[in-house]
Amino acid sequence: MLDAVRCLVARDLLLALRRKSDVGTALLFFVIVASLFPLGIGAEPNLLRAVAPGVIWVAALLSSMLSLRRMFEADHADGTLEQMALGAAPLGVVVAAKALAHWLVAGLPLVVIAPVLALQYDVSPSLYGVLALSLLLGTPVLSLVGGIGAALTLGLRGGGVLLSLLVLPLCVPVLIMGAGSVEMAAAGLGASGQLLLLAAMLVGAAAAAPWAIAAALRISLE
Amino acid sequence: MSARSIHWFWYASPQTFYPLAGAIGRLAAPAAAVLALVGLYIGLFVAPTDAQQGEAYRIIFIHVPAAWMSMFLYVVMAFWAAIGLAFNTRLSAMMARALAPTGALFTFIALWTGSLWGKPTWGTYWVWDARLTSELILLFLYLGFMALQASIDDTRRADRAGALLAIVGVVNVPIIYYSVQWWNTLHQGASVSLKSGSSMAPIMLWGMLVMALAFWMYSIAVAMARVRCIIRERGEA
Amino acid sequence: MKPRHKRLAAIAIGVAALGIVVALVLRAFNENLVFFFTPSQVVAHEAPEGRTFRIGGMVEKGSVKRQADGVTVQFTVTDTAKTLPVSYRGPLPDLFREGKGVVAQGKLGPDGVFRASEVLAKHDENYMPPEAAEAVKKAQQTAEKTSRTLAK
Amino acid sequence: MLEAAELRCERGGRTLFSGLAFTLGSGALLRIAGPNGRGKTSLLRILCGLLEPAAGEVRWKGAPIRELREEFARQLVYLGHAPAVKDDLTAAENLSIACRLSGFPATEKSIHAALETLGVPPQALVKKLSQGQRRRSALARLVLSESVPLWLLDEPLAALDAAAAALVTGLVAEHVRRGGMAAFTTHQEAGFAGVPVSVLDLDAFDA
Repeated sequence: MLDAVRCLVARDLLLALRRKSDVGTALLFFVIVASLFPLGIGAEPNLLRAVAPGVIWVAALLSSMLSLRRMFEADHADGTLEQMALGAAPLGVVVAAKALAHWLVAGLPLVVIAPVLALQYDVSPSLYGVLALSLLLGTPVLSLVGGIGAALTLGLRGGGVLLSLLVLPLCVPVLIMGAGSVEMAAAGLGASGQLLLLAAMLVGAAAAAPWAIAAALRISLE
Repeated sequence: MSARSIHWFWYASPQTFYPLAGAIGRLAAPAAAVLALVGLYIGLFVAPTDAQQGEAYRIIFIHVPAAWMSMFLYVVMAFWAAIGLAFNTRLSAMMARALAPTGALFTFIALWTGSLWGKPTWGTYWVWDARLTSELILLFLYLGFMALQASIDDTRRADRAGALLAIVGVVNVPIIYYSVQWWNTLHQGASVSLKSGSSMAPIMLWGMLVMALAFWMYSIAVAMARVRCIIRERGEA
Repeated sequence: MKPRHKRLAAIAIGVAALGIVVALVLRAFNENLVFFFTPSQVVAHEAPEGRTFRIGGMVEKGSVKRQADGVTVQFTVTDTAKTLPVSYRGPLPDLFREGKGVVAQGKLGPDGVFRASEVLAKHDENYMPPEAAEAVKKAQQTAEKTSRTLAK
Repeated sequence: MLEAAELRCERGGRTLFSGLAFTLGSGALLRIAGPNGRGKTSLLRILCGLLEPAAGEVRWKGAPIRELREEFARQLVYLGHAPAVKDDLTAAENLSIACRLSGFPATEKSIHAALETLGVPPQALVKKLSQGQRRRSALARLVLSESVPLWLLDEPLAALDAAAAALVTGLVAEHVRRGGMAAFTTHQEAGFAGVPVSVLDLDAFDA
């Protein structure tokens, strides 16, 4: 069972490595969206500092939406998804591995690059830690919850927009807590309350989402 | 299979449920109209002015029952969806599909009347506090459910995919309900609760309960009409 | 693994996850997660200084004073333990009353006065006709008097 | 032993077949026949558990496959319409991953041997291969699946030249002679080196 997880994660990372443009696009999207805000709302430093957590979090959310569709679509098109459903490992474990791989490819780079964007927004360096930690806890939840939407909209016409419509409302609590933690820290208050809630969401999503993704995939594969 | 169990599942089949749905609808629709008239009469003419809020409070006769129904209908919808998914019964999936638009309507009414109420009493149409935000998410969940079902051509897949989404979305309902207790929100607490009873004058409470009953009847009537349409659409009448 | 063992493992994971989630949520609720701060928290320097935040509490009775310019209002917000002076320029909501709930957004000035940019009235969940409200007030006053008498 | 009991299949509101029943014992080879759109692929997908039948059930050694799930999946090889190979991986990588996921890790040497048997260059990226070679690289799995009792093959001979088709029929015949079982769909008649083929005509179960 663990071998299947290792195998799938390694496979998806290898595929991402051979198709760097896919990974690059999502990351570039994140950077560009976050860079558009100062142009749109003006470069007043106080204003930028105030909106930075929200903007970076929204950009991260949109960027991981963008890459969600790829989680199962390609495997579905070439038939490998059926083989995974007929593999030796339970489908729940398989999709957990897929979500992990998605996060490693689409979520982790956002965590790494977020402090650079924070720099553009003149955010105090003392907040980089909280920002990165909140993204580290929050982005896996986006991959897990998003996986449910990706599985439900598999192969549908206009699935991309529908996927966002289904997943974004479910991700609102993550956004609120993620951006909230940075704001609390910026205000000099403890961010631990929000971070604990993010951790709770992560544990809950890690336990429940693979089951739901597997059920959704079975429905979509029929 | 014993005779009893056959009888029990008799109405689980769309063909046999179709006439029953018609009969229920014919009873519920006039009941809804009568109750709504009575409720509005109590609310607008009989119930006294509120000590704090004056006349503005009268919107509770629409707002509170609509908000109750918005959450309740979601739970009912998710319940039918789960039954359909677990036992593969076609009728339950149709019920879930029939309830969604009504639920979305009540969610919208709750948000809309709430903002009309918020302006004179709180001083703002909208604040991003936990109760209001989570109710807005509920509206998005209803819309997502309907959009997902509309975009899948195969009815079986549409029913099952929608069911899964409805079940996942159920986590939001307790968040809405308890948000006013968990956070310091601007929204006031519940006026009516099972534990501590009601903190309203009896006639106001009566008006609200009659309106709630009217909304129930309306939901039943509309759901039955819609489920009949779905049964015919799928050629199972 | 046999199906029975698998089911047991799944239940065990589910229960463990639920336990962790509940523990984390309970801990989180002991931290700051608030829509507004109470005057006690502000006085104890728990609220952010130099930034916009919200305060909530009751408008203290007899504290509302209108300045000579006619638009600036000063009042005190209390949570019965501590009080906080607030000043605000602008129209107040209808339900703004002495002795009633209020939520104000603004910044804390260096003089310890909260400069509100927005004032919202937070009403409670009680609905009753004016006569009943009067009766309740009287009953409360009687009860207070009685308790004061007893305290003496 | 694979057992199909009173299967009914509905797709898009239309009943494709109903009351379909058969058993597939050790050493049996079954050809599922019928014109396009009659439900050959759907039947194979029901047999491997990807598709839930509208009525009836499939049993493996007496137990319903719905309950066995991956226990059952470990006992079967299913090759569908799509070749199930990734364009950005080499043929050898694809095969190695497929074997690991189905719970039978294969050595590098045996993987290369299997691919060479079918005439596929192991180190070539799949996107550089022709359609026929892609199909062959998918079928190479059969060489490494001797120990898997049940083979379910959807159009295994499609897009293959005569030599490759002969190779595949040879593999299937050998598997059946060893005591394995196989079910496949195909349009063209094919000989299996003397192994008797029973035919399941879906037209007979027309609803």
